[in-house]
Amino acid sequence: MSQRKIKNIFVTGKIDPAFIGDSIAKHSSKTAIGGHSIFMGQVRRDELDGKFVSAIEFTSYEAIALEKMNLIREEIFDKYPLNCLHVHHSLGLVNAGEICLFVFCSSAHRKPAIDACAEIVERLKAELPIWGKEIFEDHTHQWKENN
Amino acid sequence: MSQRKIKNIFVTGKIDPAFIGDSIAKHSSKTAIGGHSIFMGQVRRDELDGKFVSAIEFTSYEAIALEKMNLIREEIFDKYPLNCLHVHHSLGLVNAGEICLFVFCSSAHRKPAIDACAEIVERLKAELPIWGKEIFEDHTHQWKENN
Amino acid sequence: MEIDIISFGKISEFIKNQRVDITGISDTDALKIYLEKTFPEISQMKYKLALNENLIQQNTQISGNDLVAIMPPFSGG
Amino acid sequence: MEIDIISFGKISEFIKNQRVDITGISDTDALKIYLEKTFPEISQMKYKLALNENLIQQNTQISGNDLVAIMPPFSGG
Repeated sequence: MSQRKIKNIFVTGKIDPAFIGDSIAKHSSKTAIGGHSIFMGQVRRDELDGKFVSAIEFTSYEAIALEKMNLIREEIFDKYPLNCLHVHHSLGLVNAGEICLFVFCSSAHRKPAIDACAEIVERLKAELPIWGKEIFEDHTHQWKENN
Repeated sequence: MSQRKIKNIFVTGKIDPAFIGDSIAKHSSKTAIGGHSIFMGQVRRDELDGKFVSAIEFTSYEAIALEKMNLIREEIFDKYPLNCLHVHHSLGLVNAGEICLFVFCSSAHRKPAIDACAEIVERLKAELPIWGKEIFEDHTHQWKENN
Repeated sequence: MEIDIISFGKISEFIKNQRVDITGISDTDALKIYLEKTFPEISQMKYKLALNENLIQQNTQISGNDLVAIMPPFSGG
Repeated sequence: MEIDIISFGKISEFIKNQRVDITGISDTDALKIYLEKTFPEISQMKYKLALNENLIQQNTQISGNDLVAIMPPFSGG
Protein backbone atom coordinates (compact mmCIF):
# COMPACT_ATOMS: atom_id res chain seq x y z
CA MET A 1 0.00 0.00 0.00
CA SER A 2 2.72 2.47 -1.03
CA GLN A 3 2.61 5.81 -2.84
CA ARG A 4 -0.43 7.16 -1.03
CA LYS A 5 -0.20 10.92 -1.18
CA ILE A 6 1.08 12.54 2.03
CA LYS A 7 -1.94 14.09 3.74
CA ASN A 8 -1.84 17.11 5.99
CA ILE A 9 -3.26 16.09 9.35
CA PHE A 10 -2.90 19.53 10.94
CA VAL A 11 -5.66 22.04 11.51
CA THR A 12 -5.30 25.43 13.19
CA GLY A 13 -7.07 25.57 16.54
CA LYS A 14 -9.79 23.27 17.78
CA ILE A 15 -11.48 20.53 15.76
CA ASP A 16 -15.15 21.47 15.47
CA PRO A 17 -17.72 18.79 16.43
CA ALA A 18 -19.73 19.85 13.36
CA PHE A 19 -16.72 18.98 11.19
CA ILE A 20 -16.73 15.53 12.81
CA GLY A 21 -20.46 15.15 12.12
CA ASP A 22 -19.90 16.16 8.48
CA SER A 23 -17.01 13.72 8.20
CA ILE A 24 -19.27 10.89 9.44
CA ALA A 25 -22.04 11.92 7.02
CA LYS A 26 -19.66 11.73 4.06
CA HIS A 27 -19.28 7.99 4.64
CA SER A 28 -22.92 7.18 3.88
CA SER A 29 -22.02 6.63 0.23
CA LYS A 30 -19.38 4.05 1.23
CA THR A 31 -21.79 1.17 1.62
CA ALA A 32 -19.12 -1.51 2.08
CA ILE A 33 -18.45 -0.06 5.54
CA GLY A 34 -20.13 -1.77 8.50
CA GLY A 35 -18.26 -0.25 11.46
CA HIS A 36 -16.68 3.08 12.30
CA SER A 37 -14.35 3.63 15.25
CA ILE A 38 -13.51 7.16 16.35
CA PHE A 39 -11.14 8.49 18.98
CA MET A 40 -11.11 12.12 20.01
CA GLY A 41 -8.73 13.86 22.38
CA GLN A 42 -10.22 16.73 24.39
CA VAL A 43 -8.24 19.31 26.38
CA ARG A 44 -8.74 18.76 30.11
CA ARG A 45 -9.04 21.61 32.61
CA ASP A 46 -6.43 19.97 34.84
CA GLU A 47 -5.49 21.48 38.17
CA LEU A 48 -1.95 22.07 39.41
CA ASP A 49 -1.45 23.75 42.80
CA GLY A 50 -4.80 25.50 42.60
CA LYS A 51 -4.28 26.73 39.03
CA PHE A 52 -6.35 25.38 36.14
CA VAL A 53 -5.33 24.66 32.55
CA SER A 54 -7.21 27.04 30.28
CA ALA A 55 -5.76 25.85 26.95
CA ILE A 56 -3.04 23.78 25.32
CA GLU A 57 -0.88 25.31 22.62
CA PHE A 58 0.35 22.67 20.19
CA THR A 59 3.44 22.94 18.03
CA SER A 60 5.02 20.36 15.74
CA TYR A 61 8.01 19.66 13.58
CA GLU A 62 5.53 19.35 10.76
CA ALA A 63 7.73 17.93 8.00
CA ILE A 64 8.73 14.97 10.14
CA ALA A 65 5.28 14.55 11.69
CA LEU A 66 3.54 14.33 8.31
CA GLU A 67 6.06 11.90 6.89
CA LYS A 68 5.86 9.72 10.01
CA MET A 69 2.06 9.79 10.00
CA ASN A 70 2.13 8.76 6.35
CA LEU A 71 4.29 5.77 7.26
CA ILE A 72 1.98 4.82 10.14
CA ARG A 73 -0.98 5.11 7.76
CA GLU A 74 0.65 2.74 5.26
CA GLU A 75 1.56 0.22 7.96
CA ILE A 76 -1.97 0.33 9.39
CA PHE A 77 -3.50 -0.23 5.93
CA ASP A 78 -1.14 -3.18 5.43
CA LYS A 79 -2.09 -4.66 8.81
CA TYR A 80 -5.87 -4.13 8.88
CA PRO A 81 -8.56 -4.38 6.17
CA LEU A 82 -9.70 -0.77 6.47
CA ASN A 83 -11.95 1.10 4.09
CA CYS A 84 -11.08 4.55 5.41
CA LEU A 85 -8.69 6.26 7.77
CA HIS A 86 -8.72 9.95 8.68
CA VAL A 87 -6.49 11.72 11.20
CA HIS A 88 -6.69 15.36 12.27
CA HIS A 89 -4.56 17.06 14.95
CA SER A 90 -4.69 20.64 16.16
CA LEU A 91 -1.85 23.15 16.08
CA GLY A 92 -1.93 26.40 18.03
CA LEU A 93 -4.31 27.13 20.90
CA VAL A 94 -7.08 24.73 21.87
CA ASN A 95 -9.17 25.68 24.90
CA ALA A 96 -10.17 23.32 27.72
CA GLY A 97 -13.22 21.33 26.59
CA GLU A 98 -12.30 21.58 22.91
CA ILE A 99 -11.15 18.72 20.71
CA CYS A 100 -7.52 18.55 19.59
CA LEU A 101 -7.33 15.07 18.02
CA PHE A 102 -9.72 13.17 15.75
CA VAL A 103 -8.92 9.67 14.49
CA PHE A 104 -11.56 7.96 12.33
CA CYS A 105 -11.25 4.33 11.08
CA SER A 106 -13.83 2.40 9.05
CA SER A 107 -14.02 -1.23 7.96
CA ALA A 108 -16.55 -3.81 6.79
CA HIS A 109 -16.61 -5.48 10.21
CA ARG A 110 -16.10 -3.85 13.58
CA LYS A 111 -12.89 -5.43 14.84
CA PRO A 112 -10.35 -4.00 12.36
CA ALA A 113 -11.77 -0.48 12.74
CA ILE A 114 -11.65 -0.68 16.55
CA ASP A 115 -8.16 -2.21 16.74
CA ALA A 116 -6.67 0.08 14.09
CA CYS A 117 -8.09 3.20 15.74
CA ALA A 118 -6.61 2.30 19.13
CA GLU A 119 -3.24 1.44 17.59
CA ILE A 120 -3.06 4.69 15.60
CA VAL A 121 -3.75 6.75 18.74
CA GLU A 122 -0.92 4.99 20.60
CA ARG A 123 1.55 5.34 17.73
CA LEU A 124 0.63 8.95 17.00
CA LYS A 125 1.24 9.97 20.62
CA ALA A 126 4.57 8.12 20.77
CA GLU A 127 5.98 8.79 17.32
CA LEU A 128 4.83 12.18 16.01
CA PRO A 129 6.96 15.22 16.95
CA ILE A 130 4.16 17.29 18.46
CA TRP A 131 4.35 19.17 21.75
CA GLY A 132 1.61 20.50 23.97
CA LYS A 133 2.15 23.55 26.19
CA GLU A 134 -0.44 23.66 28.96
CA ILE A 135 -1.38 27.29 29.57
CA PHE A 136 -2.85 28.08 32.99
CA GLU A 137 -5.46 30.73 33.68
CA ASP A 138 -2.74 32.98 35.17
CA HIS A 139 -0.74 32.70 31.90
CA THR A 140 1.98 30.53 33.43
CA HIS A 141 2.56 27.23 31.66
CA GLN A 142 3.96 23.74 31.88
CA TRP A 143 4.84 21.32 29.10
CA LYS A 144 2.45 18.42 28.65
CA GLU A 145 3.89 14.94 29.14
CA ASN A 146 2.35 11.85 27.58
CA ASN A 147 2.05 8.68 29.61
CA MET B 1 -23.23 2.56 40.80
CA SER B 2 -26.82 1.38 41.25
CA GLN B 3 -30.13 3.17 40.82
CA ARG B 4 -29.26 4.94 37.61
CA LYS B 5 -32.49 5.65 35.79
CA ILE B 6 -33.22 3.24 32.93
CA LYS B 7 -32.50 5.12 29.70
CA ASN B 8 -34.20 4.50 26.39
CA ILE B 9 -31.52 3.60 23.85
CA PHE B 10 -33.91 3.22 20.92
CA VAL B 11 -34.48 5.71 18.13
CA THR B 12 -36.80 5.25 15.17
CA GLY B 13 -34.92 4.90 11.89
CA LYS B 14 -31.35 5.98 11.21
CA ILE B 15 -29.08 7.82 13.62
CA ASP B 16 -28.27 11.17 12.01
CA PRO B 17 -24.57 12.17 11.79
CA ALA B 18 -25.61 15.69 12.84
CA PHE B 19 -27.06 14.21 16.04
CA ILE B 20 -23.67 12.59 16.67
CA GLY B 21 -21.90 15.91 16.04
CA ASP B 22 -24.28 17.63 18.47
CA SER B 23 -23.71 14.90 21.03
CA ILE B 24 -19.94 15.46 20.80
CA ALA B 25 -20.37 19.24 21.10
CA LYS B 26 -22.37 18.84 24.32
CA HIS B 27 -19.30 17.41 26.02
CA SER B 28 -17.25 20.61 25.73
CA SER B 29 -18.53 21.72 29.14
CA LYS B 30 -17.27 18.47 30.71
CA THR B 31 -13.70 19.59 31.10
CA ALA B 32 -12.56 16.58 33.15
CA ILE B 33 -12.80 14.50 29.97
CA GLY B 34 -9.58 13.86 28.04
CA GLY B 35 -10.61 11.11 25.63
CA HIS B 36 -13.75 10.09 23.75
CA SER B 37 -14.20 6.72 22.05
CA ILE B 38 -17.07 6.22 19.62
CA PHE B 39 -18.28 3.17 17.75
CA MET B 40 -20.89 3.39 15.03
CA GLY B 41 -22.53 0.56 13.14
CA GLN B 42 -23.46 1.33 9.52
CA VAL B 43 -25.77 -0.79 7.33
CA ARG B 44 -23.75 -2.52 4.59
CA ARG B 45 -25.05 -2.99 1.04
CA ASP B 46 -24.09 -6.66 1.18
CA GLU B 47 -24.56 -8.90 -1.83
CA LEU B 48 -26.21 -12.33 -1.80
CA ASP B 49 -26.61 -14.19 -5.10
CA GLY B 50 -26.56 -10.97 -7.12
CA LYS B 51 -29.08 -9.21 -4.86
CA PHE B 52 -28.08 -6.27 -2.69
CA VAL B 53 -29.23 -5.32 0.80
CA SER B 54 -31.11 -2.03 0.58
CA ALA B 55 -32.01 -1.70 4.27
CA ILE B 56 -32.15 -3.48 7.61
CA GLU B 57 -35.35 -3.45 9.63
CA PHE B 58 -34.63 -3.70 13.35
CA THR B 59 -37.04 -5.02 15.96
CA SER B 60 -36.49 -5.62 19.66
CA TYR B 61 -38.07 -7.04 22.77
CA GLU B 62 -37.70 -3.58 24.19
CA ALA B 63 -38.53 -4.20 27.85
CA ILE B 64 -35.81 -6.82 28.16
CA ALA B 65 -33.34 -4.93 25.97
CA LEU B 66 -33.57 -1.75 28.04
CA GLU B 67 -33.26 -3.57 31.33
CA LYS B 68 -30.28 -5.56 30.06
CA MET B 69 -28.61 -2.44 28.67
CA ASN B 70 -29.09 -0.77 32.03
CA LEU B 71 -27.33 -3.68 33.71
CA ILE B 72 -24.46 -3.54 31.20
CA ARG B 73 -24.19 0.20 31.79
CA GLU B 74 -23.90 -0.30 35.56
CA GLU B 75 -21.31 -3.05 35.18
CA ILE B 76 -19.27 -0.92 32.77
CA PHE B 77 -19.36 2.07 35.14
CA ASP B 78 -18.21 -0.22 37.96
CA LYS B 79 -15.37 -1.60 35.84
CA TYR B 80 -14.05 1.56 34.13
CA PRO B 81 -13.58 5.15 35.39
CA LEU B 82 -15.89 6.70 32.79
CA ASN B 83 -17.23 10.24 32.81
CA CYS B 84 -19.98 9.58 30.25
CA LEU B 85 -21.61 6.72 28.38
CA HIS B 86 -24.27 7.07 25.70
CA VAL B 87 -25.82 4.28 23.62
CA HIS B 88 -28.31 4.66 20.78
CA HIS B 89 -29.71 1.87 18.60
CA SER B 90 -32.13 2.10 15.69
CA LEU B 91 -35.49 0.39 15.42
CA GLY B 92 -37.41 0.11 12.15
CA LEU B 93 -35.89 0.67 8.73
CA VAL B 94 -32.31 1.87 8.29
CA ASN B 95 -31.05 2.16 4.71
CA ALA B 96 -27.66 0.94 3.48
CA GLY B 97 -25.05 3.58 4.29
CA GLU B 98 -26.99 4.87 7.30
CA ILE B 99 -25.98 4.51 10.94
CA CYS B 100 -27.91 2.11 13.18
CA LEU B 101 -25.72 2.02 16.32
CA PHE B 102 -23.90 4.78 18.20
CA VAL B 103 -21.86 4.03 21.34
CA PHE B 104 -20.04 6.97 22.95
CA CYS B 105 -17.68 6.62 25.98
CA SER B 106 -15.65 9.36 27.62
CA SER B 107 -13.01 9.32 30.34
CA ALA B 108 -10.18 11.44 31.72
CA HIS B 109 -7.56 9.29 29.99
CA ARG B 110 -7.91 7.41 26.74
CA LYS B 111 -7.65 3.77 27.76
CA PRO B 112 -10.86 3.35 29.80
CA ALA B 113 -12.93 5.07 27.11
CA ILE B 114 -11.45 2.88 24.36
CA ASP B 115 -11.73 -0.39 26.29
CA ALA B 116 -15.23 0.32 27.61
CA CYS B 117 -16.52 1.26 24.17
CA ALA B 118 -15.26 -1.96 22.59
CA GLU B 119 -16.66 -4.05 25.44
CA ILE B 120 -20.08 -2.42 25.28
CA VAL B 121 -20.33 -3.09 21.54
CA GLU B 122 -19.53 -6.79 22.08
CA ARG B 123 -21.96 -7.18 24.97
CA LEU B 124 -24.74 -5.24 23.26
CA LYS B 125 -24.55 -7.47 20.17
CA ALA B 126 -24.51 -10.66 22.24
CA GLU B 127 -26.94 -9.81 25.02
CA LEU B 128 -29.64 -7.43 23.80
CA PRO B 129 -32.76 -8.98 22.22
CA ILE B 130 -32.62 -7.07 18.95
CA TRP B 131 -33.06 -8.59 15.48
CA GLY B 132 -32.08 -7.27 12.07
CA LYS B 133 -34.02 -8.23 8.95
CA GLU B 134 -31.94 -7.58 5.84
CA ILE B 135 -34.25 -6.34 3.09
CA PHE B 136 -32.99 -6.80 -0.48
CA GLU B 137 -33.71 -4.47 -3.37
CA ASP B 138 -36.26 -6.98 -4.73
CA HIS B 139 -38.11 -6.93 -1.37
CA THR B 140 -37.04 -10.45 -0.40
CA HIS B 141 -35.24 -10.68 2.94
CA GLN B 142 -32.97 -12.72 5.16
CA TRP B 143 -32.40 -12.48 8.89
CA LYS B 144 -29.09 -10.92 9.92
CA GLU B 145 -26.77 -13.14 11.96
CA ASN B 146 -24.09 -11.71 14.24
CA ASN B 147 -20.64 -13.22 14.29
CA MET C 1 -53.90 -23.63 32.13
CA GLU C 2 -53.40 -21.03 29.41
CA ILE C 3 -50.38 -18.83 28.70
CA ASP C 4 -49.59 -16.18 26.10
CA ILE C 5 -46.85 -16.80 23.56
CA ILE C 6 -45.07 -14.08 21.63
CA SER C 7 -42.19 -14.51 19.20
CA PHE C 8 -39.51 -12.38 17.57
CA GLY C 9 -37.27 -12.19 14.51
CA LYS C 10 -37.21 -15.18 12.18
CA ILE C 11 -39.39 -17.20 14.59
CA SER C 12 -42.19 -14.63 14.28
CA GLU C 13 -42.57 -15.77 10.65
CA PHE C 14 -43.92 -19.17 11.68
CA ILE C 15 -45.11 -18.77 15.30
CA LYS C 16 -47.72 -16.05 15.60
CA ASN C 17 -48.50 -14.44 18.94
CA GLN C 18 -51.21 -16.60 20.49
CA ARG C 19 -52.81 -17.89 23.65
CA VAL C 20 -52.23 -21.62 24.17
CA ASP C 21 -53.55 -24.22 26.55
CA ILE C 22 -50.61 -25.98 28.22
CA THR C 23 -52.53 -27.97 30.80
CA GLY C 24 -50.13 -30.47 32.37
CA ILE C 25 -47.03 -28.35 31.69
CA SER C 26 -45.60 -26.67 34.76
CA ASP C 27 -42.09 -25.51 33.90
CA THR C 28 -40.01 -24.15 31.02
CA ASP C 29 -38.17 -27.43 30.35
CA ALA C 30 -41.50 -29.15 29.71
CA LEU C 31 -42.68 -26.15 27.72
CA LYS C 32 -39.67 -26.46 25.39
CA ILE C 33 -40.58 -30.07 24.60
CA TYR C 34 -44.16 -28.98 23.90
CA LEU C 35 -43.03 -26.06 21.69
CA GLU C 36 -40.57 -28.15 19.65
CA LYS C 37 -43.29 -30.73 19.04
CA THR C 38 -45.88 -28.13 18.13
CA PHE C 39 -43.52 -25.98 16.03
CA PRO C 40 -40.93 -28.39 14.58
CA GLU C 41 -38.99 -25.55 12.89
CA ILE C 42 -37.58 -24.35 16.22
CA SER C 43 -36.16 -27.78 17.08
CA GLN C 44 -33.74 -27.18 14.18
CA MET C 45 -32.49 -23.85 15.46
CA LYS C 46 -31.09 -22.05 18.48
CA TYR C 47 -33.66 -20.14 20.47
CA LYS C 48 -34.14 -18.64 23.91
CA LEU C 49 -37.21 -18.21 26.09
CA ALA C 50 -38.22 -15.29 28.24
CA LEU C 51 -40.85 -15.64 30.96
CA ASN C 52 -42.71 -12.47 31.96
CA GLU C 53 -39.95 -10.32 30.45
CA ASN C 54 -37.08 -12.20 32.08
CA LEU C 55 -34.61 -14.24 30.05
CA ILE C 56 -34.77 -17.90 31.13
CA GLN C 57 -31.34 -19.20 32.14
CA GLN C 58 -32.50 -22.36 33.96
CA ASN C 59 -35.67 -24.39 34.35
CA THR C 60 -38.40 -22.17 35.81
CA GLN C 61 -41.98 -22.73 37.02
CA ILE C 62 -44.79 -21.49 34.79
CA SER C 63 -48.16 -20.21 36.03
CA GLY C 64 -51.43 -19.52 34.26
CA ASN C 65 -51.52 -16.28 32.22
CA ASP C 66 -47.73 -16.11 32.12
CA LEU C 67 -46.16 -14.47 29.07
CA VAL C 68 -43.60 -16.61 27.23
CA ALA C 69 -41.40 -15.13 24.47
CA ILE C 70 -39.60 -17.31 21.94
CA MET C 71 -36.52 -15.62 20.51
CA PRO C 72 -33.94 -16.56 17.86
CA PRO C 73 -30.25 -15.55 18.31
CA PHE C 74 -29.85 -11.79 18.73
CA SER C 75 -28.51 -9.78 15.80
CA GLY C 76 -28.51 -6.15 16.85
CA GLY C 77 -25.76 -3.62 16.30
CA MET D 1 32.09 23.86 9.79
CA GLU D 2 28.79 25.48 10.63
CA ILE D 3 25.38 23.91 11.07
CA ASP D 4 21.92 25.23 11.89
CA ILE D 5 20.24 24.22 15.13
CA ILE D 6 16.53 24.42 15.77
CA SER D 7 14.67 23.31 18.86
CA PHE D 8 11.13 22.46 19.92
CA GLY D 9 8.85 22.31 22.94
CA LYS D 10 10.41 22.87 26.33
CA ILE D 11 13.91 22.89 24.83
CA SER D 12 13.02 25.91 22.67
CA GLU D 13 12.81 27.92 25.90
CA PHE D 14 16.57 27.72 26.49
CA ILE D 15 18.06 26.82 23.09
CA LYS D 16 17.15 29.39 20.47
CA ASN D 17 17.42 28.61 16.78
CA GLN D 18 20.97 29.49 15.81
CA ARG D 19 23.91 28.79 13.53
CA VAL D 20 26.85 27.22 15.38
CA ASP D 21 30.44 26.43 14.49
CA ILE D 22 31.12 22.76 15.23
CA THR D 23 34.55 22.47 13.67
CA GLY D 24 36.03 19.11 14.67
CA ILE D 25 32.63 17.43 15.15
CA SER D 26 31.73 15.00 12.40
CA ASP D 27 28.86 12.87 13.69
CA THR D 28 25.74 13.01 15.87
CA ASP D 29 27.32 11.16 18.82
CA ALA D 30 30.01 13.81 19.03
CA LEU D 31 27.42 16.52 18.51
CA LYS D 32 25.43 15.26 21.53
CA ILE D 33 28.48 15.62 23.75
CA TYR D 34 29.00 19.15 22.42
CA LEU D 35 25.33 20.06 22.93
CA GLU D 36 25.15 18.70 26.48
CA LYS D 37 28.27 20.67 27.39
CA THR D 38 27.04 23.86 25.74
CA PHE D 39 23.45 23.53 27.01
CA PRO D 40 23.71 21.68 30.35
CA GLU D 41 19.88 21.63 30.77
CA ILE D 42 19.47 18.96 28.10
CA SER D 43 21.90 16.59 29.82
CA GLN D 44 19.26 16.33 32.57
CA MET D 45 16.44 15.34 30.23
CA LYS D 46 15.44 12.98 27.45
CA TYR D 47 15.79 14.44 23.98
CA LYS D 48 16.02 13.29 20.38
CA LEU D 49 17.86 14.71 17.41
CA ALA D 50 16.73 15.02 13.82
CA LEU D 51 19.21 15.62 11.01
CA ASN D 52 17.87 17.29 7.88
CA GLU D 53 14.30 16.35 8.81
CA ASN D 54 15.09 12.73 9.63
CA LEU D 55 14.89 11.36 13.16
CA ILE D 56 18.31 10.09 14.28
CA GLN D 57 18.15 6.46 15.42
CA GLN D 58 21.89 5.74 15.33
CA ASN D 59 25.13 7.65 15.01
CA THR D 60 25.12 9.58 11.72
CA GLN D 61 27.66 11.71 9.84
CA ILE D 62 27.15 15.47 9.86
CA SER D 63 28.12 17.84 7.05
CA GLY D 64 28.41 21.61 6.87
CA ASN D 65 25.10 23.48 6.60
CA ASP D 66 23.18 20.50 7.93
CA LEU D 67 20.02 21.22 9.91
CA VAL D 68 19.91 19.65 13.38
CA ALA D 69 16.72 19.67 15.45
CA ILE D 70 16.74 19.10 19.22
CA MET D 71 13.44 17.72 20.48
CA PRO D 72 12.08 16.84 23.94
CA PRO D 73 9.73 13.83 24.36
CA PHE D 74 6.65 14.10 22.17
CA SER D 75 3.35 15.02 23.78
CA GLY D 76 0.78 15.25 21.02
CA GLY D 77 -2.74 13.87 21.07
